[in-house]
Formats: sequence, structure tokens, C-alpha cells
Amino acid sequence: MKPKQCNGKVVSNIKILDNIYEMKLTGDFQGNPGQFYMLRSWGKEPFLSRPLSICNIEGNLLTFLYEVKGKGTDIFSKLREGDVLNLLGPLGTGFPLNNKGKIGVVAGGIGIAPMIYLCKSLKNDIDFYGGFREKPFYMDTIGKNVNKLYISTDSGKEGYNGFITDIFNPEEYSVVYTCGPMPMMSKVKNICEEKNVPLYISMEKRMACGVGACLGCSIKTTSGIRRVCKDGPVFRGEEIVFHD
Amino acid sequence: MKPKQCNGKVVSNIKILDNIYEMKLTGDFQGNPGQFYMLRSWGKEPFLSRPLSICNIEGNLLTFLYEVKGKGTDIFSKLREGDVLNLLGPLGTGFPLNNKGKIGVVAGGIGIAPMIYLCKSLKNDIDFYGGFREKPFYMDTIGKNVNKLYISTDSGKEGYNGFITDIFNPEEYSVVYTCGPMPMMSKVKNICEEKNVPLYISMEKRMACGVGACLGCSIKTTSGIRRVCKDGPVFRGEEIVFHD
Amino acid sequence: MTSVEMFGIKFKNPVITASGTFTIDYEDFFSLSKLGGICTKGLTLNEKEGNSGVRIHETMGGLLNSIGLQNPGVDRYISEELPHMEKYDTVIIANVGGSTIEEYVKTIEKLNNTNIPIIELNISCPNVKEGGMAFGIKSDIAFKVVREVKKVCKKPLIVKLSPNAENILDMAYKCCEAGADGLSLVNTFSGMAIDIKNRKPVFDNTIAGLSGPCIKPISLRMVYEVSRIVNVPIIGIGGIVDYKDALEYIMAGALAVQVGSGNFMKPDICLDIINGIEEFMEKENIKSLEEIRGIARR
Amino acid sequence: MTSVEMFGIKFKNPVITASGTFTIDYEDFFSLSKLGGICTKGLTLNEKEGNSGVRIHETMGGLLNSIGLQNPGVDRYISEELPHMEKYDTVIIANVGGSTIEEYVKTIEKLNNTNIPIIELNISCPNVKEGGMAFGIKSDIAFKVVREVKKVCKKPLIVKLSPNAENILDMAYKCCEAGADGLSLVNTFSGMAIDIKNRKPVFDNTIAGLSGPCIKPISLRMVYEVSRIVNVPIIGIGGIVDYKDALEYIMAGALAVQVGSGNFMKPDICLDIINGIEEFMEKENIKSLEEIRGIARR
Ligand SMILES: Cc1cc2nc3c(=O)[nH]c(=O)nc-3n(C[C@H](O)[C@H](O)[C@H](O)COP(=O)(O)OP(=O)(O)OC[C@H]3O[C@@H](n4cnc5c(N)ncnc54)[C@H](O)[C@@H]3O)c2cc1C
Ligand SMILES: Cc1cc2nc3c(=O)[nH]c(=O)nc-3n(C[C@H](O)[C@H](O)[C@H](O)COP(=O)(O)OP(=O)(O)OC[C@H]3O[C@@H](n4cnc5c(N)ncnc54)[C@H](O)[C@@H]3O)c2cc1C
Ligand SMILES: Cc1cc2nc3c(=O)[nH]c(=O)nc-3n(C[C@H](O)[C@H](O)[C@H](O)COP(=O)(O)O)c2cc1C
Ligand SMILES: Cc1cc2nc3c(=O)[nH]c(=O)nc-3n(C[C@H](O)[C@H](O)[C@H](O)COP(=O)(O)O)c2cc1C
Ligand code: FES
Ligand code: FES
Repeated sequence: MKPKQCNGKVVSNIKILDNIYEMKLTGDFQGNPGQFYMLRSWGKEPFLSRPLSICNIEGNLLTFLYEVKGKGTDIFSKLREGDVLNLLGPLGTGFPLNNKGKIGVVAGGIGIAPMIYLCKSLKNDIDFYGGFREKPFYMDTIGKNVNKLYISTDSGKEGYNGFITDIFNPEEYSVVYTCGPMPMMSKVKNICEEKNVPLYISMEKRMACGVGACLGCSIKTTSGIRRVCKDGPVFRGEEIVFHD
Repeated sequence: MKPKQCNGKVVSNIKILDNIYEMKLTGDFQGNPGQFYMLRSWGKEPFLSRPLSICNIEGNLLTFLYEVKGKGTDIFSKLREGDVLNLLGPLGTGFPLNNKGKIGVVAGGIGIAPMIYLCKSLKNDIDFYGGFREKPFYMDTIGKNVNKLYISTDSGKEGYNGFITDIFNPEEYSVVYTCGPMPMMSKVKNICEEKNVPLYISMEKRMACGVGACLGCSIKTTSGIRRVCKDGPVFRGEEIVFHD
Repeated sequence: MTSVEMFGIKFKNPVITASGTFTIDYEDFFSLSKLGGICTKGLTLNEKEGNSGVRIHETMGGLLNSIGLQNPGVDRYISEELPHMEKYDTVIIANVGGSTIEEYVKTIEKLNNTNIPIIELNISCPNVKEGGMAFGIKSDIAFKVVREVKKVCKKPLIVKLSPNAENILDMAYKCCEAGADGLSLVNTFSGMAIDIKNRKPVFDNTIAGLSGPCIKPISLRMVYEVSRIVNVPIIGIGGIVDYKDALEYIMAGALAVQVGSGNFMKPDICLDIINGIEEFMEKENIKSLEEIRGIARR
Repeated sequence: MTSVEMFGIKFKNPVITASGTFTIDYEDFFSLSKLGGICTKGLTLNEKEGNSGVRIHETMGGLLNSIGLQNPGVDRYISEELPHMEKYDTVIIANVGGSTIEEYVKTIEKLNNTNIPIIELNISCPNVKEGGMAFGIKSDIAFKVVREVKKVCKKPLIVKLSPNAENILDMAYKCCEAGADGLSLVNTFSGMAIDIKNRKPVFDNTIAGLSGPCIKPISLRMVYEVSRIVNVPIIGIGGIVDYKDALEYIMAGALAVQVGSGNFMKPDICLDIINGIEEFMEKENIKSLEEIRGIARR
């Protein structure tokens, strides 16, 4: 599927919780779970577009789930029905979907965004582990392929009080997928390695071009320098080296 | 009337003709004809605010009439009901309102903006001369103090076919006010000087601060260097020196 | 909490308005006594009318200006404008321009007789005797200027560096050698714009001065580098429009900052910056700016 | 109509993609044969992994980058990437980096054996033998590099100037004296950013390179000034994101332009620029870009 430039028209853009928003666009979209789009709804400033993962695609409806962090996401959060964005995508290499057996998905915070689409696309049985700070969100959209849903919160307000990695056991799974904060993913990697379970990690690094040209998103992997935007964002667990 | 920072909420923002828009804001506004506000409806980019003349104030309703020229006015034209702008004003020195006798007003193109408020504020009998490129606009709002309305268009589509200065004769007026393109105002000045009729000219120059600090809007007058934003925009005719 | 001291003079806070961008006209919008300090417009010995033609041109993230040092001359400044400014409880810094060493010297002699506590020497002006190149380009020329000025100047002398200097480190070093009590940097960058419809430069003078957020990455780098090699107080200038920008300069090594073009965005932007610094200090439990000054250098 | 010629080589139009900002990856979005030319990423003798840590930081109107010349080395570039790029009908310019004169020379000897028609020498790289200062700062050092490179280079040689040069005019002049067949300017400006939460520079290397619309007023001024004193073709670079920017450079004296960071805004931004130039020429009845090249200088 070749990426392309296209427009998306805002159908809805609603606050889910605190700084978390869900935006739905209509247009001509395609893409696999783990792939992303570069978005902009402005002219020259901010200079760069912003990468957001595909959270769902259904027909001509594309869903993003995003957290307001700074300038760009703040502008996104103010878009209204009818506003038009420029999109570039689908970009990057997503999750492999051809694994057999039971699958474990471990997501932290806004890292759940690509995992929603993943869970909807996989035909396997899935156990979903979601770690949140204050309160879980968006878990109602997770779809029927999810068998068991494990929730943790740092606040203890819902689910297990602590890190999701405390209650994550990969032994039953043929493969594990993870996306979320680096420390969480690093822990997941250690756990999976211990139990010898194959792992796929969705990485994040600041991007300029999103298409593989600027080398701004390069990371050092065990298989050499790789671009998160083109060679990833999804990498095999053994390729990724986490620091501290 | 000290200028201040304030907000204005868009009540309406409608296209009048081609690139001409009328925007009405609610807020706590004050100001005299010929005074202006610095407006911005964005963060840091474009960097500078944009000056627009008061086209009318009625109660808590402030009207601007503006032409889309570039970045800033383009953004203004896309504002919708409920959007909020930052305003600074009222700024500058407006038209003197205490002249006796019949008054001539000569305006060209978007230069009519401040003249609308002027005509509504003066108690005198007014003859209004409006010069336009294609078609006259906004002339229905001019108010009942206007005695005679002379219109010219370059296109010949309405009114006199040619320059408004061709049909302008200041002899009956105790004072003349003008705002519009430099060549027009220069001609008005020559005509008034010939007939010895006092003239007030509203000048325009690119502005950065709008409050008298940056000296970006300085012009050379017969009474020395003057700031358009603070010492003007309205100057006595004899102060202004037009080049070519 | 936010106060800083320079040459034994106390500033309420490290936020000073930059030369040529802030005048008494701003008193309509807030009390100028809230400012750490105010830098006057560039004062020259005689009145200057400034440049003809377009004086301001907006660019991406900033603006080009070609004001041309318009000012009433030092005498009229002292008699007409200074008394009004002195009503406010803030530190006044007199910014001095000139095209010859003699002009600088004479202007400063006049300022010696006022209560203005600090002089800032603008060495970015074109230097007529040396063929129009600014004093601030070559460090040897700057050295001479500063040494001569220092001989007559009875107040602490801050030298304001130009980012167009051939070598900003050498420039800073030589100015200190010549006796500068402090450095402020930077002045505007030489830039230009062309009007493609007229097929001509926008400015009558062709070259104009670039300022605003667009220059911040470069000016911050200069402040960072200079503050590592000199021991005098440094005032960071360039594209500061919020408290985060100001803190970057302070963490790079600046004792105080100047806000220039930012004033055009919002007349009381300096108050926002001062409040922002204060809140940041509270949140991060910083008792004095000294704790974070130059901290990014280590 | 928009075509230009340099060293007897014809470019369809004056729009070339700048080194390090454009790769074959863009072929998904438009036919690269539409471009006037493509500059390769900076090629070095041996493979380079590039810098650690953050590599991109957005600033007002642009970005800082600290890629650190990541590239597969000239050999692998020639064997793996060049054949793919050569499928397109556009002029390829090989951008060459290095830390010593010998490295430049060896890299260029390898490029001599390819069909690449033009070499662009990036003298902004830190120069290990002279203590890490870039070759592009002091004109005497640049002179030596260019003279040595010129001895072996069998293709027309464009020297890419750094805006951090102490004296851009002297630099341009010396590079031409040393045999440069053309000049391109500018490379990125030395800049930095500080993460106030961490109280540390954003980049592991502290200093990074600033590019984008924010630098345009400065780089345009440099192109304007340099084009007045040299007779070789000049390629204008810096902050070009629309046809108006490109035309400003051409009116300042540039024969062609390079678009760098702009590609990140919109993958086919170069097409928009090419079309915009064409429309402008039609509207203004300009038959050849020669008619307006340098017109703002007169
Ligand atoms: C492949 C990929 C997919 C992503 N998918 C999602 C998603 O589905 N939902 C979501 O909420 N977020 C997602 N992100 C992160 C999102 O792109 C950033 O949060 C966003 O770009 C921040 O922009 P901003 O203007 O709001 O913040 P800024 O003002 O630019 O910066 C705020 C903070 O965000 C970080 N940041 C800035 N730019 C980037 C960038 N280009 N990439 C990563 N981090 C950056 C900086 O470290 C900074 O501290 C994804 C990132 C990548 C690389
Ligand atoms: C005191 C005063 C009152 C004004 N009142 C009105 C009004 O009531 N209605 C109206 O339509 N216009 C008015 N103008 C003109 C208006 O301010 C400019 O058209 C507007 O700022 C252009 O901004 P822009 O971003 O759309 O264009 P830009 O993209 O900034 O530039 C487009 C063109 O407009 C000119 N321009 C740019 N900035 C300014 C500036 N700050 N001042 C003047 N010209 C500029 C430039 O020469 C350029 O060619 C007034 C100007 C002044 C000084
Ligand atoms: C309109 C204008 C006028 C200026 N006049 C002076 C001046 O007279 N003397 C001086 O030393 N600097 C002058 N400057 C430079 C500023 O003091 C400051 O060094 C520069 O603008 C960079 O800071 P900024 O990015 O915050 O604007 C002027 C700047 C502007 C924008
Ligand atoms: C991410 C990035 C990588 C770059 N890599 C190189 C390089 O390898 N060699 C080089 O000569 N210039 C390099 N440059 C500089 C650009 O070619 C160009 O000179 C500079 O970005 C200014 O142009 P712009 O403002 O259009 O981006 C790079 C710039 C960027 C943004
Ligand atoms: S973001 Fe440019 S290569 Fe990945
Ligand atoms: S716009 Fe700044 S002095 Fe008039």
C-alpha cells in the first residue's frame, strides 16, 4: 500500500478524558495496524507535521486517539466538524498479523491507540493489558476479539494498583505486542525474553519527514541503524536496545 | 480614553464583496472615528498584530470592515461566530469632530472603513465621495447624516466612470476628511490646497507595535518625524508630504 | 525570589525591555515599575531622523527592521523623556549608539551627569571612519572602541554584541579585555527581503535587522558559548516571547534577559514572562535564579 | 521556460532538493523526474552511524537537526542507492562530507568513476585535524581544502558555504580563487535549544544546525552579497517553502535554488514551487529566468 497525500474532513473530535481526544475523519484511507499518518491542519507554523497512529479504519472513516502534549496536538484538539486536515500516509511498517495462537497485547497510556486497531484486525484470541495513570479510557472500543482485559492504574482508582508489567505473564501467548512508555516496553521486553516469547515493539521518536528521508528518527538496533518511520515503528523485540 | 488590551467575540463575519469582509465583535470597546485597534486571533505566527480601523461602535458591538490582503486578514476572514480575538486599542489620534459647517468626506476602496464611523459621529451635513474599483460596497450603512453620495468606479459599472477626485469639488465645505490610496489622497490634498479648504488625512504605514514604541511607522511631515500609530493616523493636510 | 544583582545594582527580576522596542508609551498597559529594567532606545549625540521607506517587514517567526536609530538626541532625551521614565521604580539602562568613537565618548559624557545607573554600548552601528562596517564585526576595532569609551564612562558599561561579529567568542573576550563590565547579546542579525513584484529589495537600505523567535536558537547558542569563557554578567537577548525562552537563556548562563520584539506581540508580555519564571521557580522549588544560572553548561 | 544551465549541464528548472533532506523515499509521492536536480545526502568515505540522542527539534519557523552525517559510506551509496536514483531524468549532485582533506579527496576519487555530473563539497563538517572547528569557518582553511579537492575532482565542483563563516564574502572569494566552479549557500546555522525540565541541552552534541523559513532573511542576504562579488553560478539555499521564496533568491542573484526542510512540510513541495515559478513567469511575461536573475541587485 503506497502512502499518499490526502485530505481528511473532521466528522467528530471529542474529549475522552483530561487531555485525551478522539478524532474521526472522512476521506480515502487505508493502512495496517501499527502504521501511522503525518497530520497537519495549519500552514507553515508549526513547521513539522505530527505523527499519529491509526486507531481504527472503518470504510472511509479514520479514527485517531491522541493526547494533547504541545502546540500541534493542542491545535488538533480545537478542530471542529467540517475542518480539513492534510494527511500523509499510511506510513511505516505495522504489526505482523499472521501469527497463530493466543496473543498478548500490552499497552500503556496513549500507547493504546494503535492497539485498538490491532485488536480489531487480529483474528486470534487476545488478552489485553492496559496500564493507565489515573483512570483507564477508551477500553469500551476494544472489540470482541479481546478475551481478557487486565487493567492497572498508578492511582489505584481502577484495576490493579501499580504497573501493568507487575501482572503481565507472557507464558500462554505465542506472541506479544507492545506500545507505550519506554520504561514499560523495556520491562515487557525483559519479561518476554525471560520466558522466550516473541515480542513486537512499537517505537516512538521525534520525526521530521515521516517518510525515511531525514534520518531524524534513527535508532540503533541490534540489526544496525534503523528509521522508526520507515523500518518501523514496529520492530522485533530482539532488535531494540533500551537504555537505562 | 486610554487604550487597553481586551478580547472580542465574533458575532458575525460576512463577505460583503470579493475580498471585502465585515466582522462584528462583542466586548467592552470605545474609540473615536479614525482610531484603530491592533488585532490578533493567533498565537505567535504571524508575529505581528494587524491594525484595523474602527468602522463602527454601537453599545458593546464593534464593527470592522476589511479587505483580505495577505496572511493576517486571510485568517480573520476564516473566523467564525464564537471565536475570540485579542484586541489592543483604541489607538492613535482620530478625526477632530468639532468643526462647524458642511463637511466633505472623500474615501477610496477599503478606506471607507473609518469614514463610516466618522459619518455616524459627526453632527454636520456631509457630502460623501466614494471611489471604488469594480463596484461600490457597504454604502447602505453610511447613515443619515450623509446629504449627498457621490460614487465613482474605475470599471464604470456604477456611478461616475473614473477617479472620484475628478468629480470632487471642495468649495462648499468648511473641512474635508480623506482616507484611501496614497495617489487619491495626494490628489485630494492638491485640490483642497488650491481652494484653501482645510483637510484631514488618515495615513497608513506598516506597523509593528501600534503604540508608538518601535518607530516603524514614522513618516516625515512638515512638522517633523511623526508616528502614524500615535501622532496619527489622522494628520492635518498641510503636514503630509506625498512623494511621486 | 526572582531578583538578581548586577554591578551591585538590584533588579527586581531578570526581565529587561530591549533597546528600541519599548518606550514610556507602554505605561498605558501596565505599571512599568514591575519590570526588572528598561533599556532606552539607541541614543546618539545628535538627533537622527532614521531611515526612509519601509521600516518594518514581517518574516517567518520575526521581523526585519530598518529604523535607522531614529532618536531625539541624547540632550533632548535627558531633558524631555528621562524625567518621565524615572518616575518608575525600575533600573534604567541607557543604550548608546554612534558612528565614531568621539560620538560615543561625547554621548556618554552627557549621560555621566544623569542618574541613569548603567550604560549599554551598541557596537552594531555602522562605523563611518572605518568604511561603514559596523564596529561590532571585527574584535580589534571593538576593542579600541570599548577601551576609549571605558576611559570616560563613569557607570558600569555593558557592551551589546552583534551576532554578525566574525567570531563571537573572540569579540566577547576582547570587549572584556578592553574593560566591559558586562555583555549583552545579541543585537539584530543582518538580513533582507526582496519584493518580487517590484523586483527590488523591500528596504531602501537593502539590509535590515532580523529579530524575534526565529533567531532564538542561534542567539541562545551564542550566549551559551560566550558565558563559558567570560566572567562578567551576561544579558541574553533574542526571540524571547515566553518564560520558557527566558529560562533557556538563564540556564545557558545569562544573569538577566532582554525582551525586544516580543513587546510588539503583547504589550505586557514582560509581565507574563516574569510571572511564568516565578511560577516555575515555585513549582521546581528554586529559591534563587543563581541555582539554575548556567546549569545547562555543566 | 524555467530551464537553467550550469557548467553546460541543463536543469529542467532551477529547483533542486537539498542534501540530507531528500531521498528516493519521496518517489511514492511524485515523479522525481520533475525535479531540476537532486542533491544526495552527505557522503563520507566510510559509513557513519550519526549522532545519538534527539536528532530533530522544532523551533519557531524551522528546526534544529543533529543527524551527524549518517550515511552508508560512498561505496555502498554508489552500489546500492545510486542505480535506483539514476532511473530518474534529473541532475544528480553528490554532496561530499569529511573530516580531513584526505577523506574528501578519497571520496571524490570514487565519485569520479560514476556518472554523477556534479560534486557539491560540504565544508561545514567539523575538521578533526584543525581541532574540530569546521573547515567552513576560516577562509584560509577553506581555500586549502578546495585547492586540494580541485586537483583530483574530475567533475564541476560546487562548494557549499556555511553561514557560520567568519566572513562570508571573503569565504566565497577564497573558494573561487581556489577553483570552485560554483557556490551553494547556505548550510545550517549553529544553534541550540535547552530542555528546561531536564536543565540540559536538548541535543547530546549541544550544538545543532538550524534550517527552515526562520533563516531565510539571513541566507538571502548572504546570497545577495556573495553574488555581487563572484562570477561563478550560485545556488541559493535557506528556508525556501514557496515559489516566492525561490524567486527572491533568483532576483538576489542565484542561478538555482535548493529546497531542504521544506520537503518535510509537504513531500511534493518542490512541484508547487516549480509550478509557482512557471505561473509567475507567464503572468509577468518573463521568457527566461535570466531576465530576472540578480535583478534586485541593480
Ligand atoms: C509513529 C508515531 C505514532 C504516534 N501515534 C500517536 C497517537 O496515536 N496518539 C498520540 O497521542 N500520540 C502519538 N504519537 C506521539 C505524537 O506524535 C506526539 O505526542 C506529538 O507529535 C506531539 O506534538 P505536539 O505539537 O503536541 O507537542 P510538541 O509541542 O511538539 O512537544 C511536546 C512533547 O512531545 C514530544 N514530541 C514532539 N514532537 C514529536 C514527534 N514528532 N514525535 C514524537 N514526539 C514528539 C517532545 O518530546 C515534547 O516533549 C506518535 C508518535 C510517533 C512517532
Ligand atoms: C491605522 C491603520 C488602519 C487600518 N485600517 C484598515 C481597515 O479598517 N480595513 C482594512 O482592510 N485594512 C486596514 N488597514 C490595512 C491593514 O492593516 C493591512 O491590510 C493588513 O495589516 C495586511 O495584513 P495581511 O496579513 O493580510 O497582509 P500581509 O501578508 O502582511 O501583507 C499584504 C500587504 O499588505 C501590506 N501590509 C502588511 N502589513 C501591514 C501593516 N501592518 N499595515 C499596513 N499595511 C500592511 C504589505 O505592504 C503587503 O503588501 C489599516 C492599516 C493601518 C495602518
Ligand atoms: C524596531 C527595533 C528597534 C531596535 N532598536 C535598537 C536600538 O536602537 N539599539 C539597540 O542596541 N538595539 C536595537 N534593537 C535590537 C533589540 O534591542 C534586540 O537586541 C533585538 O531585537 C533582538 O531581540 P528580540 O529578538 O527580542 O527582538 C532594535 C530592535 C527592533 C526590533
Ligand atoms: C535533516 C537535515 C539533514 C541535512 N544533512 C545535510 C548533509 O548531509 N549535507 C549538507 O551539505 N547539508 C545538509 N543539510 C543542510 C541542507 O542541505 C540545507 O543546506 C539547509 O537545511 C538549509 O536549507 P533549508 O532551510 O531549506 O532546510 C541538512 C539539513 C537538514 C534539515
Ligand atoms: S522521520 Fe525522517 S527519516 Fe524518519
Ligand atoms: S507602529 Fe510602532 S511606533 Fe508606530
